[in-house]
Amino acid sequence: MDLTFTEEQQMLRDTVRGLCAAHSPIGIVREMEDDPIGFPAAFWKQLGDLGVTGLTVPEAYGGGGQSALEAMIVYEELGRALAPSPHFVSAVLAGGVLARAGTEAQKRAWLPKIASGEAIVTPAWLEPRGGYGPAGVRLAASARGSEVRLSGTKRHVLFAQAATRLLVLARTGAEPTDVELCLVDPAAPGVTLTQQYTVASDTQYEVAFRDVAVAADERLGAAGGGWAVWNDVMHEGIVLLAAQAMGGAERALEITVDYARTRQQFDKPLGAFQAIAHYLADAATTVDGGRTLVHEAAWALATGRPVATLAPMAKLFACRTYRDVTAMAQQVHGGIGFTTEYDIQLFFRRAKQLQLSFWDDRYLGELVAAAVLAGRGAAPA
Amino acid sequence: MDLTFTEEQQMLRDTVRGLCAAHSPIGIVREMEDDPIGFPAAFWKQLGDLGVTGLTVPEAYGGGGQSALEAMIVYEELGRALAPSPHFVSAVLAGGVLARAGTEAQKRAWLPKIASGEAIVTPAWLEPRGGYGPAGVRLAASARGSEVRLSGTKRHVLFAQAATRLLVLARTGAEPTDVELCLVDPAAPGVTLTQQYTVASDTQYEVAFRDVAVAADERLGAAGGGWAVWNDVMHEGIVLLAAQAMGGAERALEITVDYARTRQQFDKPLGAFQAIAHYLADAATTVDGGRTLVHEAAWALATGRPVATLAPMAKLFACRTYRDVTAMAQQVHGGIGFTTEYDIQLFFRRAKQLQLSFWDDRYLGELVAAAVLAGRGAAPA
Amino acid sequence: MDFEFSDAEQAFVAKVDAFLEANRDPEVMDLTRENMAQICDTPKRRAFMKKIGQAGWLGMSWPKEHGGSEIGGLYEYLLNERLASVGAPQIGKGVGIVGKTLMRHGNETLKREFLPKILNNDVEFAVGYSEPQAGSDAAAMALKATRDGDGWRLNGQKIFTTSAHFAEWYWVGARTDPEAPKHKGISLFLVPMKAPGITVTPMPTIGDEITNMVFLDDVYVPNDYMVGERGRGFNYISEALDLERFTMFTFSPIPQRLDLLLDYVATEERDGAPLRDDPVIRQRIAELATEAEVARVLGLRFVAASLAGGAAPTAEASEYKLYATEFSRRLANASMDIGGAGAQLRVRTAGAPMGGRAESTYRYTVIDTIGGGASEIQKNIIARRKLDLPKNF
Amino acid sequence: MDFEFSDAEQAFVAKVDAFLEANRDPEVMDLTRENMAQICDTPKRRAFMKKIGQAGWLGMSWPKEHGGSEIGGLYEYLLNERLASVGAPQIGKGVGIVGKTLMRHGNETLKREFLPKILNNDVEFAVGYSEPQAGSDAAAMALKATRDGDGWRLNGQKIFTTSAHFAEWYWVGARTDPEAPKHKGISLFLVPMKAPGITVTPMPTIGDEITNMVFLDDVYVPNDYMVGERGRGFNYISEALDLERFTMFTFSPIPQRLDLLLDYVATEERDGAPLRDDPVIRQRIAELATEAEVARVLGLRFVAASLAGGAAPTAEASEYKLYATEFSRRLANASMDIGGAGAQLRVRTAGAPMGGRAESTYRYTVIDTIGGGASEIQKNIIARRKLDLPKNF
Repeated sequence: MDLTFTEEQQMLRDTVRGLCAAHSPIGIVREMEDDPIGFPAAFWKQLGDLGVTGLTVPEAYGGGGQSALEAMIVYEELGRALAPSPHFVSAVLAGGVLARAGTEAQKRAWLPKIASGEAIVTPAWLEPRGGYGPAGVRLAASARGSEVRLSGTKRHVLFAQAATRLLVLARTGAEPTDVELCLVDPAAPGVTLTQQYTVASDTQYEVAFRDVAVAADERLGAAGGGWAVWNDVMHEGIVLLAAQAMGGAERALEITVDYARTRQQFDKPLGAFQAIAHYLADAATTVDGGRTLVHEAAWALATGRPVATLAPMAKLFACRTYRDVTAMAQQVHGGIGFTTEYDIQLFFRRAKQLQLSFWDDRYLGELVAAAVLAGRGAAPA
Repeated sequence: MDLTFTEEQQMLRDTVRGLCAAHSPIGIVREMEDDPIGFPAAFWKQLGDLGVTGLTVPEAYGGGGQSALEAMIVYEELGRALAPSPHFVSAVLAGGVLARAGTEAQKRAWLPKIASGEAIVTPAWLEPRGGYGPAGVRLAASARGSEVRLSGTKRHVLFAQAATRLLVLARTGAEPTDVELCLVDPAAPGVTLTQQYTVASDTQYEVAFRDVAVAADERLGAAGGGWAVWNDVMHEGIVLLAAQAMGGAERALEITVDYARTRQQFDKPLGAFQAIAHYLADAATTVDGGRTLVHEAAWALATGRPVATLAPMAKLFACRTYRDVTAMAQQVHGGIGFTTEYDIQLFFRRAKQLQLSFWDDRYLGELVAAAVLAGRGAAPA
Repeated sequence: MDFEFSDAEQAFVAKVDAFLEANRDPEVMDLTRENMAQICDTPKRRAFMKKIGQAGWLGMSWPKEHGGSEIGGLYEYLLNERLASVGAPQIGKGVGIVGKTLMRHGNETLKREFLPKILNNDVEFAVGYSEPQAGSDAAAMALKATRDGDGWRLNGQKIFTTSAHFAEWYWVGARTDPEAPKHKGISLFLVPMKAPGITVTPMPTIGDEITNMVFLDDVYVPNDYMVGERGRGFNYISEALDLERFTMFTFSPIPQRLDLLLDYVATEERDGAPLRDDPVIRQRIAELATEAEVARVLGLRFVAASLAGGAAPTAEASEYKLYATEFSRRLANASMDIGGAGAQLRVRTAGAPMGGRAESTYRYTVIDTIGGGASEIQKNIIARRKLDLPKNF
Repeated sequence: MDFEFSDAEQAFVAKVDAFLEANRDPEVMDLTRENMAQICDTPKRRAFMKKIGQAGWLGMSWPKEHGGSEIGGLYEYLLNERLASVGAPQIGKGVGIVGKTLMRHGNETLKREFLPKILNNDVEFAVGYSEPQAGSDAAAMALKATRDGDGWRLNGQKIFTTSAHFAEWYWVGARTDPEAPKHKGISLFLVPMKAPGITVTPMPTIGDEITNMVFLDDVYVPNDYMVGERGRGFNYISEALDLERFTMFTFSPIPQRLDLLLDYVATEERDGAPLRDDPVIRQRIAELATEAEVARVLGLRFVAASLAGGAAPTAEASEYKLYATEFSRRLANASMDIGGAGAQLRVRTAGAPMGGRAESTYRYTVIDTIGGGASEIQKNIIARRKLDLPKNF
């Protein structure tokens, strides 16, 4: 048993932390709020140049071929810094789908560009009145010869304005898993982008598709296999989001502990009030527990172990902890934390969003329950 | 608006408190634990003699004809004292069923005896692997001419050994509400009692019925109407159990506050530690809130207002509060509270049982949700 | 025992409701402004409040000699709950702490100048107690007032003065006696917001609305504009808090937000299945509805105790404030969870569940458990005043 | 990074499991005794522990010169977790605090007398630190030791001495220097439980098992039976706690109880519907399983920190103890809720869900968050040692 990181992994952490400090300091994070592009170009370029963007893309396609452990370190740091970038949607999700389901030609066409950051591909997944599961995908893909035509509406499409391609999840039939994946140019005829404003002030779009043509070579993977691919990629992705949440929670707690050490009330520091000290001690415990759980999930991914239980557990616990720690942090900060001038609110707002995004507690809970009940007693009726 | 009690109500409270102190002090409460009879005879006699047992039984049948507000006061006091008696099962539940569904002859036969405490009638309701709803009633009632024959098993039958009659809920058909109510002598052929031991060390029996004959005049109410009657009576009953829970919670909190004022740790009273003081302040708040909610529910019953929302809310909140307050109380008491010598554990054990008995949080939650969603938006599909 | 208001009180509520119906205006009544809906910061809102005054609803608890109608604080409470329920501005500081303190302790000049204006809603006040180094501990305020001839010079900084950017007068505490014990060196002043030396700097909040820092640089105040006696400011502040508890934390926004959520659950579906049929959501709804009712009756309990007279119902007020505001935050969080991915969308964003108010409420309610005495302060009060426990901090 | 134990460690675990399988006996391995399963209070249990000693598993972390095998505390941790998982008695006080303290600080007489007996499991110890007026604050112990010729006279009372009714020797702290500061006046003694003047009075608990009060009335102890130096008792107690953290709170009962619940949910039905299909239960199960995993990895984190050497991982130990024990109580409460009405039935009552262990666990786990340093103490430690916050009490 060894819960430490290697020297290389520690260096990677230092590099990313340095990049965030240099190119996405908190002032830039604030500037990017509600911005139509939503991430700092220089920061994105640096991530690409230093190989962080392509970290987990296979080496054969210009990536670093690193494991989920390295990616997890990156996400802890991005979470700490609140650094905005399309890395998750593009390199992790779209890159993960392409690496699994793309033809050799598609991989050659897209993976190197995704790895370098030159191309940004973002999933267009969720829909109005839909949930996170396959039934939520209702945008219709109708076959016209080798082409398909897409009609419907997607929401919560991150960085759509800056994207080179949208990775669209579309419905081809009535079976729950009749889901198809395809690439669509956001500038294609029939595609309309409308920015939507969120609690985290990140950059999301509603994307309307009106009879949008998709050529055969823009369709990914076997017909009807889309959901399985997406589900696999999401299981990796949520571990990284869990890492991002724990990075944010850790930093929010640091900020709050610092505040409690210095801020005086009734002639002593806030942290000398037992109620406050106990809030912080509880938070330290769940943050350390959550981080270790996330490390375990990433280690399981990196070593090829099954993650059907650990991955949803990690996001469920990490995002709940992030949300609870930041809610507590607001309380400890008092009135001044309610002003936008203090940084703690940046964490508070992002925490809730992360919990609701890319599978929420309820969806994750179902996954965990299914995993821990599997193989016990009688099969479900 | 007036949240105070009348002078008569205050006198009733004092009377019951005095009765409990005289005839069911904590030493007697302890003696009754796991006892096959389970309540002190002298206490029961006094309750009967002073008219408390028959308090809510109609005056025409020898009762006091008082409202749910008076009954609620009695239950707060019984809860404070942990005083064991078959009043709830006999006067509230069985008496309530008889008053609603009994023939005139049945009412005359039973209500005066129930009111005086001479007869004890206890419901035989829950079954193995069954829930709290009508579907949980599976014990078969098969018609043989004007008789019915009962076969099946009941659990959690309180005070069955001391009972004059069991009020059995039995199934007559396949429809969920094909439920029949009838009176059975626990000494009748085919009835077997086995005592079961519980977290609250109260007195419960498993009752097995093997082809037990029930004559026509022991059947209560219209065929198939049993569940509706039971459901109505339960809605009144749970308000009183909620009062019992709040009485217990209030007393457990008093004991704990006293302990926190006197017990020294690190050279100061426990209550001078902010963490402990805040536990107690939170508890005081939920106890006051819960009590007021219970008062409102009882007032609504007493004034003929609908209680479909308030009654389940009251039990849900009161029992949760009782359980949470006593769990906290154990923590504040520390090691000494873990010994049986201290009284706090008596409350802790009873609180959890009350929460699980006579509709648990889940069942109550469904009732509340149904009530608050009723009439909003579209009707359920 | 009676959990309903009297016929007269219910008739008053009906009258207020009819008035509100007749004066509907989305600019005046704006539920999306959440906690800040109560302030009179626009001409339309001031005009609305003037109408409230014309209806005789300002000064209902004031003595007749000062133009009031002496019908009791309960009516002010009922009025404010109705105003809050539609997101309209509420009666507050003027008829409340300013008016009541002036009537009890103010000199004749101040009474003559301000009381009629208050009843007519011709003046808006800002209140300045909080300072950067005096948050929960108001007695620690440090803003200096030094003698200058027949008046005073005020120097220092206030923080969280919500109404500073539109009010005409500043009701401000300052330390006149630096050598006196903390609680005894403070005096209260009335200062025009336009007085030379006052600078107002906005502090944007995560509740969308702003609050303000107020800097006082050698601001001159004539002695007549000191309220009551020198050095008794902290007593006046505490006394006014006791007098004004009725309006301290309106409950109506809670059932209003709960209704919003219940209606959402009752009508919305996910993947074709109605949310109302979801057992997990039903359990959460049941808890929320139950806790909302507990918050409501804790409020009634406090109102009833206030009506009973006698000592100020401090513990009742703290229990209500603690429970209702903590619940307010739980409700906001649950509304986000039940709203799902869409709940992250803001007010005036297409497709936002509950009109985006799940999101805005999640931010706004942060201040509920902080402002007006943080939850921890309420617990300290309950522990000492109700449970008779020793000082714990 | 590696979350698994090494091949050698896993091989050891397999060997222990085989041993346990070969020695199955419901009297020795009794999960219904919950927290008290660890004690050697019956002849069969003592015989079992003797076999453990014969297998070479007592003293694994001891130096070879004292008969140990020097293979590290991790093996003792692994052994205890396996023992706990089947409800078997665990290695504890003898090889732990008594043996280790004697090796470091005991005189030759004590070492010669006790160390071989410990390795052979020929002696059971009771530990006496707690007193009625010294609960969480062990340094406040008051039991008096006064000089009497070549020895000491002990007078006073101990409380919560779990093993007093079957142990042979009492490892007891007493105040030898009443004038010295609180932490510096305490010395440790070894006293036969049968010594004249010792009276053991059982204290029944709500965990079914008993603990004891021990009264010492003029009990004579020769000076040789003082452990180490006079006045350093509190240091030895603290040091031993640091050395013995590996065995302080075994985790295995938690997954064992979670399995019990999961199997119940997987197989039970209510009104004909499988519990496993109930969305509300599924959500609660998911939370419990997730929190159990968090507790587990907090344990691993603490084990890893202990293995790394250096300063004692105090904060890691406290975080694990806090989280795991609070979770243990939540799990017990949830098991009652999920068990429904039947869950109120006790062990050995027909029809009790989970064999009645939902009920027994609900009572037993009360002590988890109290014994071995209450949750509040753990939070104080985390606040000060990890977060560097000022003293908060």
